Amino acid sequence: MIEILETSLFALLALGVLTGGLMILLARRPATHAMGFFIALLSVAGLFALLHQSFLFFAQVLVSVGGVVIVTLIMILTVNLREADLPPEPHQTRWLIGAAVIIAPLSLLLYQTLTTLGDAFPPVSDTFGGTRSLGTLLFHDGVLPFEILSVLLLTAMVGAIIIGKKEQSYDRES
Amino acid sequence: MMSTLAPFLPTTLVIIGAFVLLLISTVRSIHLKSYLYITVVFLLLAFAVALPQFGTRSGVYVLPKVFGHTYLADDFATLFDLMFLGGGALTLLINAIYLRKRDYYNGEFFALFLFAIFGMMTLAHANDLVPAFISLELTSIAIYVLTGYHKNYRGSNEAMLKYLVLGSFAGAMFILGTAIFYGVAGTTVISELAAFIQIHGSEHLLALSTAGLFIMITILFKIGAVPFHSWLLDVYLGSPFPVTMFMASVLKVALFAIALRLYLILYVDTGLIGNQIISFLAILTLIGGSWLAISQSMLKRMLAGSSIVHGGYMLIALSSIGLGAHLAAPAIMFYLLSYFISSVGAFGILSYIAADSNRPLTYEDFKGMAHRRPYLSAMMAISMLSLSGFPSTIGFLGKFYIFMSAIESGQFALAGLGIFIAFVSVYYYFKLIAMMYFYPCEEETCEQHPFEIHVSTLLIGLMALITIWGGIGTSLIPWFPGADGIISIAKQAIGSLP
Amino acid sequence: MSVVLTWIVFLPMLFAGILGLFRVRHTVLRAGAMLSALLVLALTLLTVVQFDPQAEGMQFVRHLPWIFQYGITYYLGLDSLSLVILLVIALLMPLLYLYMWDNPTSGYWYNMLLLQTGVTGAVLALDMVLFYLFYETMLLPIFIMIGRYGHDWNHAHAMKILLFTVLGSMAMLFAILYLGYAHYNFYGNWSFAWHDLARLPLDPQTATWLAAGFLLAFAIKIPLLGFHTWMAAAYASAPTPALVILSAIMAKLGIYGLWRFGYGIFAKVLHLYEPILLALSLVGMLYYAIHAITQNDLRRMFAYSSGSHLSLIALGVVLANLYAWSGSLYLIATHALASAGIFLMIGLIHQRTDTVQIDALGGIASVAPRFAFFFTFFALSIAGVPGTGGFVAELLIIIGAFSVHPWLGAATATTMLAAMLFVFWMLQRTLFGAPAPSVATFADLSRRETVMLTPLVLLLLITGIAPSLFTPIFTPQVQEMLLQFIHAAGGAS
Amino acid sequence: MTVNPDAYFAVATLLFSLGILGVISRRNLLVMYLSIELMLNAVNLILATFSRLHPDEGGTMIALFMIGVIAAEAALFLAVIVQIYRKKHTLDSDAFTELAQGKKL
Amino acid sequence: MSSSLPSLIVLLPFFGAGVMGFVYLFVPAGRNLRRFYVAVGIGTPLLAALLGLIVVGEMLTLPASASIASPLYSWIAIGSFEIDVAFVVDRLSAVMLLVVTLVGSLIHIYAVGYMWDDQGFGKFFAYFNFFLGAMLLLVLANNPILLFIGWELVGLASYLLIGFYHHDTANITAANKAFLLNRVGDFGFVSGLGLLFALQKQSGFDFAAIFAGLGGIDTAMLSLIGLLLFVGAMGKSAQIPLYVWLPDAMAGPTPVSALIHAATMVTAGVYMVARFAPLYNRIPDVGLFIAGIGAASALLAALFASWQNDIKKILAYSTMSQLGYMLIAVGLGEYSNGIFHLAAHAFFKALLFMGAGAVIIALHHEQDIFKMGGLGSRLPAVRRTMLVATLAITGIPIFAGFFSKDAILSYAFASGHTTIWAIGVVVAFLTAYYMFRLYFVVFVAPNHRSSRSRQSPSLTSLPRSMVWPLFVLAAGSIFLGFWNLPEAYGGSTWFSHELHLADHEAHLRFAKEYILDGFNVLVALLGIAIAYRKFVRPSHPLNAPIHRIAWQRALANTLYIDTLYDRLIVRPLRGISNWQDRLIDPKIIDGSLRGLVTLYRGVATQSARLQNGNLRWYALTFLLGVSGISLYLLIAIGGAS
Repeated sequence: MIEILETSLFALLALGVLTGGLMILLARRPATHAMGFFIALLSVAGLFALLHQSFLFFAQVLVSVGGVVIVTLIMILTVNLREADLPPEPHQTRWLIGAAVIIAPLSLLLYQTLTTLGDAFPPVSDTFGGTRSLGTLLFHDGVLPFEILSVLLLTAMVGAIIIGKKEQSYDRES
Repeated sequence: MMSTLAPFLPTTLVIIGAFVLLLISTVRSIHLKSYLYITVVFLLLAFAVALPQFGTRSGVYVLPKVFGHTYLADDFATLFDLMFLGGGALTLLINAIYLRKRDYYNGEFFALFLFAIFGMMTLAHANDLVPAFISLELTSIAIYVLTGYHKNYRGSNEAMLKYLVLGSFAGAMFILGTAIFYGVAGTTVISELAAFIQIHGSEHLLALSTAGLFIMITILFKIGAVPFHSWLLDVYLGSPFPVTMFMASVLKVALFAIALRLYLILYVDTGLIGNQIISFLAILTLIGGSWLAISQSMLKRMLAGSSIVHGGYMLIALSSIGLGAHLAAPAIMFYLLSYFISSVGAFGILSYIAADSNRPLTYEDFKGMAHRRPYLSAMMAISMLSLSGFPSTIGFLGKFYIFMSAIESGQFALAGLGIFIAFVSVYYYFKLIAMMYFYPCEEETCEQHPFEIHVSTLLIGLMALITIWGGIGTSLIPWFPGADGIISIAKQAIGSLP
Repeated sequence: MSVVLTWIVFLPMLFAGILGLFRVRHTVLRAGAMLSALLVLALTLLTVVQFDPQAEGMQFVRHLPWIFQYGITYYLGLDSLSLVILLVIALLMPLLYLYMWDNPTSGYWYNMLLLQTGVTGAVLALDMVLFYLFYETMLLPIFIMIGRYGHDWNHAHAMKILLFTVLGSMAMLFAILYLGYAHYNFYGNWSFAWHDLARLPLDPQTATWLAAGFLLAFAIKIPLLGFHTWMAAAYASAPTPALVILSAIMAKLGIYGLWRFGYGIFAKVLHLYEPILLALSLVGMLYYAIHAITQNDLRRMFAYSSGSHLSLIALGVVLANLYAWSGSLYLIATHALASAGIFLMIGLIHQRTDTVQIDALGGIASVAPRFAFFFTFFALSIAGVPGTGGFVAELLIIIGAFSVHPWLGAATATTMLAAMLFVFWMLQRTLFGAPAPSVATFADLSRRETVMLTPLVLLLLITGIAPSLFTPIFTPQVQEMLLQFIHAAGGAS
Repeated sequence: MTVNPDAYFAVATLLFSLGILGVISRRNLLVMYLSIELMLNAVNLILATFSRLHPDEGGTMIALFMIGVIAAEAALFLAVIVQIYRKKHTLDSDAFTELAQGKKL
Repeated sequence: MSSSLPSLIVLLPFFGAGVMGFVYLFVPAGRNLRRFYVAVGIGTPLLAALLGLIVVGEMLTLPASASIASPLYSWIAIGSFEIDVAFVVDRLSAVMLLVVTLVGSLIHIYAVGYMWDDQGFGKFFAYFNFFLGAMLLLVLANNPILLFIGWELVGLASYLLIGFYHHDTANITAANKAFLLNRVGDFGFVSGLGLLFALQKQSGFDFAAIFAGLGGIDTAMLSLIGLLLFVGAMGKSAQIPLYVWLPDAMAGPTPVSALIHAATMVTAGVYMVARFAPLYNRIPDVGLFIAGIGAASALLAALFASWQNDIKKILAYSTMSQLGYMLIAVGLGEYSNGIFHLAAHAFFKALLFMGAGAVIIALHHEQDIFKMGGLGSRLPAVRRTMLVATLAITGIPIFAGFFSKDAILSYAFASGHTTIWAIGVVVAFLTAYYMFRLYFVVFVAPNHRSSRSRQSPSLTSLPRSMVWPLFVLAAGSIFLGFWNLPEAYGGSTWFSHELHLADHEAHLRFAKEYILDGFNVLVALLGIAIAYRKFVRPSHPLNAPIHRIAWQRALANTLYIDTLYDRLIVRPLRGISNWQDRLIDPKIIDGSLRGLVTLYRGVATQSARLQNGNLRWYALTFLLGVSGISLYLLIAIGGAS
């Protein structure tokens, strides 16, 4: 029963992921993109949950869905994209098919590589993926990346501010 | 306590400097010069702290209780630290005039600069793919912003956009590779991975190779190896001079730091990455880069194209590692240094001259330069000679080591191609020399610019001197350190790796 | 004593550095340059005096480590082969400075000083990497001089000579690197010293390929037929002092390289290339001479003439017997003197009339008899008239060729005719006939110019009248080299 | 457990490929950005799957860091897009070719 | 025995040349230096002649096979190529030494008068002395290399002297031609020497050593050597096919022509063959070839001479013709007869040229004989001496030419080479005809110049220095023959005896010889008669003949040989040169290189065009790389596992 539920949930989420992806890939209007993005990220979060990654699920929901998607949405609204400003894409299908052919080896390789690495999920304890265990790990193995990541975020923030700031007063064209 | 923390000191100094700059950048009244010198002081301080550490360690995990095995202090990393710090300071000082003429560079610029260097340093020290990735991202993000720093300049925007899109795109490959490594071995610590591969390597050859190559793809992208080079010309052109120079010289060093570490520890003995694929890429890079460089009229683009070629040379040596070339890795380090010195000279002069004009410089702009600015022309000529690998410059020795490595590893065709490409490069480098020296000055532009005694110009001159000194060596002046010593140092650094 | 070569090589560069540092005035500059040239000449004569022709191997050797990792050394040395060329360089430089005496362009002088260091270094270097360094570096001042101070498409021609020569030397570089590696493979230690590489037991196929690299470099430098299209271009564009260096010295370095390194290192496989080299140099000798006939530019004409003679020298080297080798070595020196003379005088014509086109000239002999005398003298010595050194050399090469095979000898003897094809017609149209408008105010040789040319004339005469004064300096070592070559070549078959 | 890890990998691979396709085949800068985000999320999915597979929380931790990186990149991307749109009023990536064409900038 | 005198003899003229050349070039003009030039320019040859006489006098006291050696220094010594600068006077070179110095001195003296007004007086004497020195070097050399040096220097000197009037390009062209053709000969000569050296087994390369070692070389090779050496002689002695320079060489001042034709240059070939007598004696076939060439040249030249109008050209062709005789002689192995004819010819040919020069000077550089005429009464001295010379060359008895020429012809007959003999007789007839044609037209026939040049030419009076050497030479032309009076005429062929050369022996009975000689004289008289009929008693007024018939025109234009050379050699060479200049170098060599470069740059430009700034393209190329690598992995590793 649970298995069926899990399977169907997985199918649903997988469908969500792909739908979101395809919406981004194929749609033309920014609103659809945002929607697709939202669906995709949320579905990924759901998949995290299915994988017993509870902390990751929350993080995804909070940061990605709650943060990134929202900010993206705000951005779309802020710049108030006009339909006319959207690029014309006359040969989209052709490009799509061409690109699909080109990336086929990569996808194939990726899939082939990944599928050799495990047959079935082993059972895990309930605490797997929880905040406590992850926190312990983070303070044991992840201090350095964490520190660097903090600097990274700071940098990105500073950078985003610098880039996003309105025109400065010094307007020397060069 | 002090001794255990010492390896952190340079890194810490840099990050402190970055914060200091961020803080004071809010103060409007501080002059740009102060930012510049504060940055340089921090860099030099860090340099001074790092310098005595060289030659003291090999494979020491710093504060293992806190950081686990992720942060490694060894001579290898220290040497690269020194190159980043010195290179960063040089880049800034040489561009001092350029920066001075443009008031939109402020504290944040220098803070980002320091962030980038911080990222590079942690990259060099990282013994774990995850911090390595994050450091790389940190450096990249800082440089994305630096690239687009001059927002009112459309080219700058465009450059940043391209770099950002393609850079993140390429960055995904790194983390994908890391993920696969993790999937195979359950760890991302490089030394543990190496140990794992020693034992189980053959079972998961495809996965491991895929992971290794995906990581390499990101590195190759940043180096600008063909076919991952396409961003390079536009980004170099669109970036402000100090940033271009930084990317061409220091960033490349950083990437080879991680590439070498991965290669020497992870790939070489385990045969994860076929040398032939790197060789093949080296061939593509050499040919493609020379094609790009030869067909440019703008100097910055030419230098960008040529920097692709120089990346190709280093790939030659990279592909020779493990094939019996006893100096392949030191050759790369020597080449990095030689390329750094010569390209810093070249970019520095470009930026010095471009400081006044607002146009992208072309070959034509250098017509008759030797009359207007004899000293600068001489320095430029020396840089060009060195870049083309003309003997009696440090560039020749760099190429010499590279070719020797290729020959030692039995890749004769590759060495031959490298030599041929060096021949082709003579054309586009000497074209500039010809422009400078062959034309009499036209009347209206004939006035001689006096040689401005400034830290920028003096450093460019110093670079020129080092270029010559490095090429000629020391046999005429006994007891004076020779360029040969650099190889010994590099060898020692390589030796400090497990 | 072993330092003397170092001084000879680097004294001009040192002077260039010091003079350049103080940005001296023209008068000081030229005095300094002349001083350096005279000092080098004095040192060179000192080495000649100290030189022991009977001794085997190199003399005045200076051998210091340079690049430890690959066993590259700073290795200078001298044997009679290099001594001859060194002597020529040292002799010519003061004369060239005399030629340039009133030229106020300081860049000219610095380039010449550096050029001297370059060519001298290439002659004396015995470590292959060091040799390559000098071989390539000497190109730079030439490049600048042609491009900056030359004329007639000089920019393109500077690029042409640069690219041709660099192409060749790059091929050589590859071979050099491989040789060093092979040395390491065989003996376990690195060395790029010439004599170490010479005793490598390379397998024939590899050696053949490597020899091709060397030969390409030298074929371009000499230039042999087919590799020569840069020659006339560069000669036509080069300013006179650079031109003299090009023809009198740099081209000889191609020969020198072929001789010392081609024959020294690849003795075993060179017989494979012998037919090609023989054909190229033989046909080239005539080809260039015929090409010279219709040239209207004096520089181009004598460029081809130079080519013809260099082919002859190369031929002598390829013939590989005592007479031919002695003749080639002798011709290296005498042709250097003669071509220096002729090119200097062409430069004088250019200074006086602003043209070196033959059809714009004519009748110089009527206005300037001294000039005509010297010009005729040099032209004739290029044609190899007896009494000048060129005759002796050509005779020796011809005899050497006959010692190999009668037909070869007869073919070589056509060199007697080669120069005739154009020299006399040229003389007729430049010196003789009614004076052309351009030479109406042609000034005869001034005292400085006479002083500049007289040593060349005297030397050519002495070398022609009493070659026995000079041959003992080099014959024993040439014989020794020949024995070594035959021994090495014989070891293969 | 009925859902095979391969299924997760398949989803991740597909998502990754969709991301790449988005970058290449579309001219809309916004789509490009979103596609890159999708790629990174695909990698995250892979990491989470591996983590579950081993089972070992190292992968989870990496994915966590990745979320940070994704956020940082997103910030930068958005800033750039805003900036660019403000300047040029277009999101057409093909409109940014001035550097390559060597125009006077 | 050895003596330093021969060296001194050789060096003296060179010294004179050097001194005069230096003074000419470096002492400022304007000062009157002529006396100095005269002193040095005449002094050195006279001194040389004097020393020569002393040496020869000394020589005659020695046995015939002895020689006086005069080594100076070692010229070169490499391997077995040991050449000394050493001179030797033996009987053969003694004759040459005397001829060269004596006749040469006379010509020098003559030249003082001839050149007195010339701007380049000093230069002329410098060249002249140089010429003499070169010839002495050639003659006295003790080894073929030194001989060759002299041989070449003679060519050089002739170049300088023929082109002496260098304002006129035609003169220079003539000088070029002379040197070029000589050089072609020299090419053969040096090839012969090279081959000889390569083949010989003993060391040492002086004549004595060479002749001693000839036995070691097989005959075929010896023949080749002999032929090659003779090619040199063809050039120097103006024989078919290398003769065309000779008539043009008249462009120089007349004393130069005299020197070239009489005493020095052209005789070198004959001398060389005689010098190499031991070699040629081994290869009679080549000797016959030489004789054949000589005969052919003699005939051809005589034919040409009969149709020429230029006084100097007539004499030039006559020289060529006489040289043919000499070569017949040396070719057939009668060396001493050849040398004797050489000596005699030196006297009368020098006389002829100097006489012609006097006429030319007197007529203000007029050379067409048909514009002269009737000069006999105005220039009696010249006329008389010229008559002597003409008779001598025609071979009228008691004159030197009779004995010398008839000796050659009789020998040819006696040795069975009747064809050559017959040609010789025809040539003798033609010689008589054209020489007297010249004599009659210039001196005897009335002044038949057309009305436009009617004005009585004011003849320049000849300086004494130009006249009295004529008499000396005339005396020589008359009496020289008695030195070698054949036995048939009661003599003892003293000259041939003393010469002591390796002659072949062939004797005729006296009666036969009388008949032959008589026949010869008859033939000569016939020639004179025809000339007399045609030019002294002409049926119509004498004018420059206009040749209407093709063969006449052809002969007057010397069979278009010059044109032939031009078409066959000069133009093709220029054509090739042009072709190299326009096609091979720029198109084929540079063109293919440029093609490669263009290709490379083209590819480069195309590939740089991929750098189109388009972000998607960039991503695509990136992805192509990734895909490629993936494919590689799939195939290389994935397929394997």
